[in-house]
Amino acid sequence: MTSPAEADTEVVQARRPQPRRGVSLRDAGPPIALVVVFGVFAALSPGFRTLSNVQNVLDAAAVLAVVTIGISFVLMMGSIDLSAPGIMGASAITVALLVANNRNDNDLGFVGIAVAVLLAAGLGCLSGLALVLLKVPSFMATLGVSAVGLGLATLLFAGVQPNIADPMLEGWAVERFLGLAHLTWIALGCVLLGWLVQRYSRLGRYAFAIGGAEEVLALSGVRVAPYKVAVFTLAGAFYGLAGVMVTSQLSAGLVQAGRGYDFSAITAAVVGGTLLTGGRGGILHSTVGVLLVTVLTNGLVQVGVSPYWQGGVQGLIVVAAVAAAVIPQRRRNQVTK
Amino acid sequence: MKFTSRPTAAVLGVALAAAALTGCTETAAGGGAAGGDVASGACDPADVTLVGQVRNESNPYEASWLDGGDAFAEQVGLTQERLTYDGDSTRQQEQISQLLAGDTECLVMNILPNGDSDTPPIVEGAEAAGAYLVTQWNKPADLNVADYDSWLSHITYDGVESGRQIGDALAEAIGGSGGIVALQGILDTGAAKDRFAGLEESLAGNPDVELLDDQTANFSRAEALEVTKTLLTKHGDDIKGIWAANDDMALGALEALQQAGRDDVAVVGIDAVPDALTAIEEGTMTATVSSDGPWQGGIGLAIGYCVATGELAVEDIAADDRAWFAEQFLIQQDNVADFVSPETSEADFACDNLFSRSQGAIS
Amino acid sequence: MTTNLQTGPVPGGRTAPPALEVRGLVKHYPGVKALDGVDLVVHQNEVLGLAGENGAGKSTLLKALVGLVRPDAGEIWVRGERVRLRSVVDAANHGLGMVFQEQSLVPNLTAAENIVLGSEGPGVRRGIYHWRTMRRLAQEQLDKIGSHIDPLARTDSLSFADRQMVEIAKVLRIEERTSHPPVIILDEPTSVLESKEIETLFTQVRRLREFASVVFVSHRLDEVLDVCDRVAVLRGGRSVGEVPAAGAAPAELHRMMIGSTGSDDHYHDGLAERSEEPGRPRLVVRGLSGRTFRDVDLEVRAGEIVGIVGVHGSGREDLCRALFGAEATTAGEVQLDGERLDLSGTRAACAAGIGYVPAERKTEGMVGPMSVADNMTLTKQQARCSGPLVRPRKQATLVDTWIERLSIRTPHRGTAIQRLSGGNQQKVVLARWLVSGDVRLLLLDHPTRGLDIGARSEVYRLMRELAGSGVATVLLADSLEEAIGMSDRIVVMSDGRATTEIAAPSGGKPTPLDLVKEMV
Amino acid sequence: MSTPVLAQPASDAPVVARPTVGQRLTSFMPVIALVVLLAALTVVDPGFFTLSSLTAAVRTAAPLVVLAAGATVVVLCGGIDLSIAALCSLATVFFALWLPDLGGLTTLAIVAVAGAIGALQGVAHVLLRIPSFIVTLGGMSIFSAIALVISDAGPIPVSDRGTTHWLTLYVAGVLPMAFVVALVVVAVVSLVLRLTPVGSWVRAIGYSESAARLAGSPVDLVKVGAFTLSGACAGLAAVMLVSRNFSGSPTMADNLLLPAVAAIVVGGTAITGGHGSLWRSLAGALVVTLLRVGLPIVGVPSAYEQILYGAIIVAAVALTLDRSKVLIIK
Repeated sequence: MTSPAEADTEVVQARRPQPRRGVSLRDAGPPIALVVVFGVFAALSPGFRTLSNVQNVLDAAAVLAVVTIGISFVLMMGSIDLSAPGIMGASAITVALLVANNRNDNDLGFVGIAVAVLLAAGLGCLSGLALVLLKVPSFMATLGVSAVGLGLATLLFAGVQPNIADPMLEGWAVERFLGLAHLTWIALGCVLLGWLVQRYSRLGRYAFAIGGAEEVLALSGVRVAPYKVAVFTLAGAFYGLAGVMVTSQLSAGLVQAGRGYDFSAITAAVVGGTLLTGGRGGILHSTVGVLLVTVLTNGLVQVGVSPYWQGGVQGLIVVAAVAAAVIPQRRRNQVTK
Repeated sequence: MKFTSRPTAAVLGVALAAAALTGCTETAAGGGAAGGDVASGACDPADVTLVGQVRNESNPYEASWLDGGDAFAEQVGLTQERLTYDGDSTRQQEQISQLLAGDTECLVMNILPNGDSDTPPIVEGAEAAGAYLVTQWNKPADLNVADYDSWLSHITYDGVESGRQIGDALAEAIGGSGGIVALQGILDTGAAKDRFAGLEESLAGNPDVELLDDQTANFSRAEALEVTKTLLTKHGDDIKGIWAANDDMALGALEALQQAGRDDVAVVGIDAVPDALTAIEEGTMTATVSSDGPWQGGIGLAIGYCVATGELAVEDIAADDRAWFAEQFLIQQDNVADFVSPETSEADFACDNLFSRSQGAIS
Repeated sequence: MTTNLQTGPVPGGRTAPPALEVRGLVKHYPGVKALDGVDLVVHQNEVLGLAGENGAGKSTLLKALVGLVRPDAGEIWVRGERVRLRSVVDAANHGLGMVFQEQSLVPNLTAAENIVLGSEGPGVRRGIYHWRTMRRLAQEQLDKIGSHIDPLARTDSLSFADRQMVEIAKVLRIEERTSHPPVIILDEPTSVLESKEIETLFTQVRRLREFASVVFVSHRLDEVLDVCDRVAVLRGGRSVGEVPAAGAAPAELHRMMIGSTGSDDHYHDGLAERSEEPGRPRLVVRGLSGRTFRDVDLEVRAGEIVGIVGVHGSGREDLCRALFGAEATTAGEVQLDGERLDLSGTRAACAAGIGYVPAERKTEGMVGPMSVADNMTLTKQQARCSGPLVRPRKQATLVDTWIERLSIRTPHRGTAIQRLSGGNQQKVVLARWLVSGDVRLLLLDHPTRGLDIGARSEVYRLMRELAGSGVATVLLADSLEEAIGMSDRIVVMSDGRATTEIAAPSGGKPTPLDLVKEMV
Repeated sequence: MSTPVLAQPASDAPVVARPTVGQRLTSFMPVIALVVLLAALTVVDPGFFTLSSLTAAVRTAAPLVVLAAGATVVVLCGGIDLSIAALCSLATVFFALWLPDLGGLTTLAIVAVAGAIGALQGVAHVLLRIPSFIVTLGGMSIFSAIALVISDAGPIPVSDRGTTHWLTLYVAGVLPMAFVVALVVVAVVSLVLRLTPVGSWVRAIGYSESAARLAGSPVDLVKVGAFTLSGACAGLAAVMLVSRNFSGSPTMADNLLLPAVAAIVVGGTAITGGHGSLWRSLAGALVVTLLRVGLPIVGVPSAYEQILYGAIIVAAVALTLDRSKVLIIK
């Protein structure tokens, strides 16, 4: 729109909304909040602003980041996923029993990890199938699958804690590269992978489109169901990897490896700007959300907020963060669910 | 939509009519709510139903508790019904009230209440139904076992004592002075509070040990890992020791230390779970306090079984044995070998030997 | 790919099989025959107009042609070959594609993705996107129709008309799917376009004819006659005849559609019956400003219909919503019958006797799954209640009365409103404001959008009747002709301001050209 | 912008005034699911189908029914209330703290205060336009924190049992009073929804909020009302829990959240809003209760119990969901 000739047509077209491709205020909100929260804690607590604490925050964010990447794809479709605790538990126990451990003579190493992730993907696939075949809303389908996963995990657990002795898996949590634990690099790899999937794969784009206008895809001749199942399967695989990562951190397979990750991952994704109604947000948004939540948790401990209050303060800040992002865009006849 | 209209009227009508016609009663009619005086039973040993209830089977300590219950049941030729409520108080109450709605005449329950507040309704329910009840760990201080007939005994470990013991062991391990941090259990449990009180006693006796910080990690290994990581960054090298209210959290803290590359921090816990014993053997952990899961799982059933079959009368149980502290040991590297494989012996559960591990009444 | 086959529409004079032929198509829905043996022939390189009132079976026929509806009997032949269409993909593979009346684009994808959606071809290899190829593919389609939008712009950032262009570009992708010339169905493509955009579209339709066949559906008969070679008319699920477009008059078509003589000049129906002079000022707006409009002054008298015209972005829709309390205002004052109007919300507006008919009927005007009765009485509770309770009998009597008065065709008052035809839905929405008899000002935002001529006439008659009874009306018309025909006075809005006011009494109507001059 | 074309499956289809057999069957599905489950449990353990056992089950179900009933109205409005369980826990703490001072008035005070807290969330939701999921997610953690702080993280025993004694009585010897109260709550709310305009407002908001608003329905008011009711129900459920447990505790009801939501969905209420009823939630709550207590009592081992719970709940929803009312399942 630079040449004078084009400027003429511009007048006739009477204030058409300009196509936007850049970053909108909504997208910029969470990163700004992250910087502000970080700044506030840094000012309040000398312990917070140390390099080792920054490393610590990044390390602590690793597992949540992987779970949140998985859940982001589901949220992008406008579905919801509460299956993380069950799937993570099942994969944690499975991997602990397959790599070198104190319960049996298995020593499958990488294969064990792969099997655990595959099992998790299978469980995720189950959610997807329940959604598209039985037409059960994802809220319930995934809740059911979570229970199934926990049951499987308890079954495999059989009363004795499996402790891992696999040097590679144990090393993930302990060994460092450029100051960050290997797990953190794995999480970063997942962020990159997730972003590539979202941006460059048909699966990712269709997940995004399903959240935008599912019925249109059907009208365009796209069979939506396989993509939905695939998205849940992909999410399951990410939870599975997260379960493996928890096992690596704890050197033991725990049934409760994923406890609480369902709601914290949703919180992180939402704080990052992903809408629960689908079609907006994405992997990078969620990553910012994860960092925001982790910085909050870490910062509150650092400034010495009583453990009783920590949950409450976190809740308040989440509401405030969303409110701050929403209020400027508030419209009279806007629908809020 | 059609679903609403007629049922609305019908249900309302029936409810109101029933209320008006018959009034209200204290207990439900029918069923096995025999109520009252079952001071000592005369059940055929084969008719006794044994129930063990813990939070979940995915916790090694609690799983071993149920296994102990199974061992005892096998000893007397019965099977134990294993119940778990997943750490959910409401669900525990629901299961127990459902259980008590069945045949309660020869029912023996060995229960781990989720928290102090969960004990009274369980006790009242058992009393009303006449089921034999033994509780462990959690009980409000003002609830007196001797006031009830069906509530045979309450067993616990002295949390203050164990908290103090490991506190002292920790102080000793760091040479009597330096900073420590504490990982608290679920704040709403007597065990967590008692153990922390014990730590405070210990601190009073070791004035050079400074409590830098205390945070809750809800008895969870994963949470302890995260909290410890943060505390390590916050306090850095000031931390010489970590006091954890149970072994799971201690193990989580150990992982965090390992990841941070710190091997100069002493860690103590409570419960003597197998992993902690291994850690003590290896020298990475300093101390823990034993609580014998298999024994706990068996002893509760044994007391109930002995009373139900008439081998022991409730009035014959000494007042001190209605609510008592069980024997516990501080485990350190020198004596860890004795505890690595806890086994229950039949003798522990003989009707004349039930209270041999008592360390005295709960004051 | 397109050699110029310009043979012109000479039925009978060709030997090639027709591009599309429908024989005796029947579709039953429980209780009704939507299609009762429809026959239709679309020749190659022909633009066929399809006309018919709402409920004539047009949409069922179109859905059957793209595989969304499976007919119970009858045959569909494509280029001399009988086909069974099971899905949109099936239809597309046979070269049949449709631009849907309600836009079927994914708002949060780029225009390029929407254009190639479902038939990405080389744009996606092994599930991986090649954005550059994608962009090129989309650009090729956009070039075909001469649109200059950025293929990588997010679709929801485009204007409505641009989105329509994206939609057409998307349908043209069918060419890449099939080696044969495609048949492209345009369902009401012009209903939301401005006249300039309509011209562009028509140019494209004529260009399409060079290599494809087009089925063109519109309620605007003049348009149909303008762009089509031949017009087929449906009535009651049957084909009732066809006419060559050249030389045909709208009135003739209209007669075939409704089965009797009618006039395209329907705006003026009943105009003579209005004798009452407009009364005192009812709505007075002074310096009202909001998000998209500034400093608007407006006056509407009792019994007067005031049309507001303006291009997209003129702010007239938001002004209308602001008067109803559904859009925030930043300055200004509004009086209704001399009293200051509370603009804080829709409740206050309803209480003051203002009624609003939104443009998006299906999402904003009605609650689809709820009954006609509930939709009609959603607003005015006192009309169906005594005290806090709903009186089912009172509601039933009231609703039945209005169903009869407005001759709303519904099997029962308890029928879900989404099962009614568009015109009847709109009448229920209008009735909502009338049931209590206290409406003073009606704000009508495109009240005839998507309605057929018969239904439109009824809505017009209703508007006049209401004006006659003293109701003040603000009308955002579907077309300039409608605005001119219906309004007593026309306000032109441009760039958020009310710029001009033109009197339009019966007998002294301005021409569309007069208005266009003021609008841009 | 682009409106769903498929969302009007039968725009030119005709209409059947009477529901078909299939539709009737669908609306009774929750009850059928309940009966089937009960039969299955009885087959596994004949001892389960006794009067006292069923009495215990409905008594157990009472707080869950009340929680689910309140939240159902929020769900019908198209929102969700994740704070009910935490609010209920907080209310048990309030109850235990206030009982010594307020005596017999405590129950009313608790219901009122819980209702007010619910209303506060509703106001935050409608005024700030924050999605209900977020508001109540935040509420959940805030209420938990407050409960922990004011109770000093411990249970507070209730010594005066007279106040809640009436809830432990049995009507006609078999029907627990708590369950009767739950039934009355469901019945009264259902009647209000049915007999007053509120019912059509709620459904209109659930199906299409913007249409409801543009029709001049009091959207904000109804939504705040729904959250108020949801809060008040959480308060009432708290009183029931206290009557059962003789204490208030900051975590007492926390684990009832997912069962309550499950009860609503198993009952066949669309989680997207509009379609559903409180009676359905009642049936759903009974199904969930039977699963929670029935499976372990009839002797299903804990690991299989969870697997069965997951599988059955998905199957139940698959049965009860009326797909003709919900076009796109997310």
